[in-house]
Amino acid sequence: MKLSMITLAAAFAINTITFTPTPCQAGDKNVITGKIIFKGDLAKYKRTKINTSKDPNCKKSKKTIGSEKVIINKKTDPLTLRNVVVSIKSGLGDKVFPVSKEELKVTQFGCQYKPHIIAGQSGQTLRILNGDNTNHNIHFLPKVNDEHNFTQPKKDMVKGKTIVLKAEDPFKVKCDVHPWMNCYIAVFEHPFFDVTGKDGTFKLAGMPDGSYTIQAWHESFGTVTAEAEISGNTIVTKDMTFEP
Amino acid sequence: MSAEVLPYTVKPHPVTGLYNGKFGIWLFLASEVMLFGALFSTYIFLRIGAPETGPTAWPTGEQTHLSWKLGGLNTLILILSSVTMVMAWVQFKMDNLAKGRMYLIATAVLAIAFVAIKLKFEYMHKFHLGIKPSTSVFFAIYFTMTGLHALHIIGGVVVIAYFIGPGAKLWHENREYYTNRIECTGLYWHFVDLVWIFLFPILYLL
Amino acid sequence: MSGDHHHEPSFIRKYVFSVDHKVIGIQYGVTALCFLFLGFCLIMMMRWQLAYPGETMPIIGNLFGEAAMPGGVMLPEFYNSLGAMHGTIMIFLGVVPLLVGAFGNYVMPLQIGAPDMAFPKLNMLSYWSYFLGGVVMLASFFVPGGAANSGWTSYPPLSDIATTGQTWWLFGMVCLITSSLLGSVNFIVTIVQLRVEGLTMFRLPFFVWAQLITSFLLLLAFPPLEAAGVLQLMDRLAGTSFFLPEGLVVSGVVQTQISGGGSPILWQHLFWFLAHPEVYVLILPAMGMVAEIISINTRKPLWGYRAMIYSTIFLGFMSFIVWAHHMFMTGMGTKISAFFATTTMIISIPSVVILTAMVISLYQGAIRFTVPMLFALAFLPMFAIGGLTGLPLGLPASDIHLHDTYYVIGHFHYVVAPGTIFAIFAGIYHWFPKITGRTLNKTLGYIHFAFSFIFINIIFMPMFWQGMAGVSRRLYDQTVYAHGDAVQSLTVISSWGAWMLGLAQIPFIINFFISIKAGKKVSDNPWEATTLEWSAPSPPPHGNFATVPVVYRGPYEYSVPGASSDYIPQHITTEA
Amino acid sequence: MNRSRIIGVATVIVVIVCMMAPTVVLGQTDGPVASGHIIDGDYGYGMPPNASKDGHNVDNLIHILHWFMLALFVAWGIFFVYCLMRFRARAGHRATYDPVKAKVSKYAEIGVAAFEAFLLIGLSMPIWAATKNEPPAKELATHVRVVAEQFQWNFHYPGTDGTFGRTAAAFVDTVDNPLGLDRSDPAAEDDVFATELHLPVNKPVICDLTSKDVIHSFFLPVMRVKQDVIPGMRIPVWFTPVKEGRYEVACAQLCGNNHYSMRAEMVIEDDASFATWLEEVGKVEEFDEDELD
Repeated sequence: MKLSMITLAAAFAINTITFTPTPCQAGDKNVITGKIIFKGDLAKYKRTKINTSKDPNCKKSKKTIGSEKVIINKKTDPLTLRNVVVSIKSGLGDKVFPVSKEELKVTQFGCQYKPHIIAGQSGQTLRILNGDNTNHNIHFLPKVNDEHNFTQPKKDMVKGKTIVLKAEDPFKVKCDVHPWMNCYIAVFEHPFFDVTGKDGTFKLAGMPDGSYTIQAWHESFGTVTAEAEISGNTIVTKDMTFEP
Repeated sequence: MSAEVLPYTVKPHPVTGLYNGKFGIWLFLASEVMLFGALFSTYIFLRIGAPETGPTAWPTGEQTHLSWKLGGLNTLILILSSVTMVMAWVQFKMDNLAKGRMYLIATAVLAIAFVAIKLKFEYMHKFHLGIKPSTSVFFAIYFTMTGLHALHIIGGVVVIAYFIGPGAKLWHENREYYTNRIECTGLYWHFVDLVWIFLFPILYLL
Repeated sequence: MSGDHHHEPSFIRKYVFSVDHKVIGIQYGVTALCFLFLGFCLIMMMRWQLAYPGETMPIIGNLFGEAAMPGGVMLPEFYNSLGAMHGTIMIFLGVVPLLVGAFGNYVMPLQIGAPDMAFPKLNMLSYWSYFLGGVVMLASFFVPGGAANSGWTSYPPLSDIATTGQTWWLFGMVCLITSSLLGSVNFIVTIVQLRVEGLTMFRLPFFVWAQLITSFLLLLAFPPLEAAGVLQLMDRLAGTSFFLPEGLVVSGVVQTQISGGGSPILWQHLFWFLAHPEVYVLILPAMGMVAEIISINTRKPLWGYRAMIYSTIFLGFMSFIVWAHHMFMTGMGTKISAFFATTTMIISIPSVVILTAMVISLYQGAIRFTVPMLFALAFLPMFAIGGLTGLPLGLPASDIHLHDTYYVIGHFHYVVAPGTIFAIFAGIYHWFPKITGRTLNKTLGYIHFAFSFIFINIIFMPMFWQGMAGVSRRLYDQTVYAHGDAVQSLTVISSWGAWMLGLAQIPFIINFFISIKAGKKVSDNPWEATTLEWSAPSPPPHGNFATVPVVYRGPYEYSVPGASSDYIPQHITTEA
Repeated sequence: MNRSRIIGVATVIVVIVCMMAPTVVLGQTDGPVASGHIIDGDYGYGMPPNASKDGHNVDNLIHILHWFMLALFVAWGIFFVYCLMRFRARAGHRATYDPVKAKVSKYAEIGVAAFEAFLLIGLSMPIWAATKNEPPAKELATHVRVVAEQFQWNFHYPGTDGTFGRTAAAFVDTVDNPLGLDRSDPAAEDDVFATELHLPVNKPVICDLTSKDVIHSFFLPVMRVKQDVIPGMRIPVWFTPVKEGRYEVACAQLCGNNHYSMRAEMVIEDDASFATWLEEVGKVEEFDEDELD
């Protein structure tokens, strides 16, 4: 139903707007890449150990876990920031992109969500698994998506639970049994997004020619945007900086 | 099941002195007293529990955005409608359908006027000011109680309209039965009126 | 067919939208029995999770979908829904409609010699309102998030922030409350106005008295719950904060959209103001039925008939001022708790009086152990256990340890399950011949009774030990606690009791359906009873009595010295 | 009428069997508790062990009550069963029309009422008054704020200054600051949070109960303490632990999906261990693994 509405909207766009007569196919060789640089006091953002003594079953999966609010890649130069969602914010117009068939996965392990940041495309499925031998409660705190609030009382309970996501700015998902446990889900209408990892870099690939606003979002530091213009299968480098 | 089979549908019971309908409506009103009683208790409970200052303090005077003039006007309208209701019953008792009906119409018109003032000048005014039931506990209880009361008024209007229109057929079949029904409607109407007489001071004046 | 009221009504008017109290009574009875069975099924499912936490439920486990029981393992949220709905269905859709709607509607007008209820159309409306309420409750299982899961008590703020099922629950409750209110007006007017000549208030069968007091309780106690329901609906739909204080942080999110200023305690006051009288709504008509059956089967007048009536009136009155004994743990001060503890102790006295009267009625009787009599007799010790175990809960100091534990569950189930539901079975066996003209099979009845009696005790007796051990109610898995794990074996026993009790109902169900068509035909008065319903034909025709009876004596004239037979019906002029 | 007799006797046997059933139960299950910790004390079919100074009062009341209930029920039951056997319908036996004149029932009822009055006034009220009216002196007691939330017990200790820092909803952070402590308040500097309730033995404890979201109930089975925790209210409870050990804190009021998981542990220890624990628990350790998920 929803999908056909989108197609309908797309058909409407074809008639009124002059470009892109057919839906874009990924595979174009345009790439926007860059680093997410952190400029600030490193000492202020030390990771701390989380006290999981409330539920000894957490420790059985993983001995110690650290806070994930700010993770700075100390080994990179310049310092970069992990867990930043980079995406195209505007410039794609009304174009429609095929939804990835790939299933997103998040596992609860050691009373932490792995991965901490989940980025996906509208219509993509997310599978939630419980890898701990304890009761977890998954509570979505979204504005657009459904407010799921359910439990997984056992380890490996069947094959987990799947949820179809809708496009929305990053929202928090929380475990109500282990209040420190949280992760974020970012869902986009298009496939041009990435999450920074150990090296603090991102790579958005395959977008059509055009000029775009790209946005970097971090759970503690908010957003930073940059403009990028790309055409003719080139690679554009755009570093972005968070200065808390 | 018609009136002939069941005893005391029209004539009063020799011991209780009530016909079934009247007894029934008194019992119904007793339950209504408990319903509004619970809401009045809620009002008292929340007001006593409210702090002296701060965002959840109980609003008084100007802060309530309620006009005692409009409330007073509505009080007068309802009292008047109670009078016309009694007059209607008296006319039916005196076997005068036309006049009785006229008074019934007057009652309905007054009731509609009450609801119109309530909606147009009071509720709308609040909404324009951005006041909703969720604004504070005071407005929550204001909207809930007056809203529930307004629903009772509307219910009464529907019943009265029925007796002005299709219900009047009964008059030609059994006058006493019809008049009794008007009496029951009247009892209900006075009760609704009485509820407002309590609502008005606690919301508008105190 | 000539005349206005002699034409044959259509099928729909006769059996679906009927205004005949007997048809409505049967409609109530059948619907409520279905709900009773459904409520029991819910608990049988919950008992699996309790006995074998986290294990795959055999056979039916995979029928409920991923949101409720993935892989046949019950989720806590589904468990909570089942719990809340079990309570709601049993009380509001099962037991009360059976006691008042079915037996009250069918038997009471017959017992007072009336042709019908005072307001037949209202009667129909009250059934259909009940039916609608039931449909809404059932439908709520299928909304996102499932049925209401905040307990049948629906304490806010939990119920304010709960899933959509709660809103459906509230709408369902509004329908049920409306139904009860209309019904109670009808009952009171009928009892007061439509008694036949000679049937003074103190010649009424005790059952009618019980119905009268019950109706007053429903009439006056339900509106505050309706008010509370409206307030909770406002909280849920219009964003008000009647039950929400300011500064709430739910799941780490500061609740800035609510104004605050409300009180969670307010709901509890309004709710228990209904729900305590509701307890007496559940027990008084049951006592009424048991008293009838005991008197008939002991062939002896009820002992202390008037004392029982005064006690019932006193109970009804007192039940309005004991509600806060459900709230001792809410931070109540010494003075208020002393008041409610005192009223609670006082209210136990009339119950003791009624129970004593019924037992003494056995003394010097000639007891016939018929099936209804066995159920009625079993009611007595079961109700006694239920009543006695109320004591430690009514005293604030002992309530500290026992509040909200399985002890409470055991206590009120003893009152309602082996108490009231046994009375209902007694009533079904007793009045079945009046309703159908045929009797239920005795042998199957004895089997049904014996197994029900054994297994129902196996379910509820262990709960007192569990409660003593400190196991809280409404726990999805009690083994997470050391004190719960220690008594897990009791839970297993309890669960097996429940499933066996389910099996024990099979003879009854078979009996019920076979006897409707093929039961032994019996006379109009098979139990040789005195009250008026037995003077009407079985089943009574439209309008009930061929000639309007006149009453000459009290309801329980059994074994009158010098009389030729051992009973003198109320409507017989002089003894032959 | 032989049949009635059989049924009568059968009923009696069934009653006895049912009363016995739960006491002849299977052996205790002996699995480890979900937490993996050893919980002290013997738990079984009776009441849990008592580790508080005044808990025995509640126990005594419950015991007295049950003996009283049992006596009443047995006496009543004997009469009941006697009636069933003696007055069963049989040939040549006819019921008596006139009511029994005996006053026994009246005296029994008065007796019951009097005993209930004694239970209420003599036993229950003093215990209740003691648990509600006379808090221990603040300077002699350990003071803890207990903040309940879905689905965790948070324990807030005031630290060495004995004063709790200011808290507000706006400061709440589920990871670092579950109670919304205002870090700028000087009194907050030495405040400590924990999810385990540690208390020194033989010293009165005052717990101030508050809730962040819904109604919970603070239940310490071994202390005979139970109190609803209601949002928007601050309700104090007090008790004196006298037995060292590790015990449980339970939530006794349905508070949502994971109500059953809302369990915490309570450790009663000597002053020195308590002081050490208080030092340790407040420390924040750096996490320096650089794993990638």
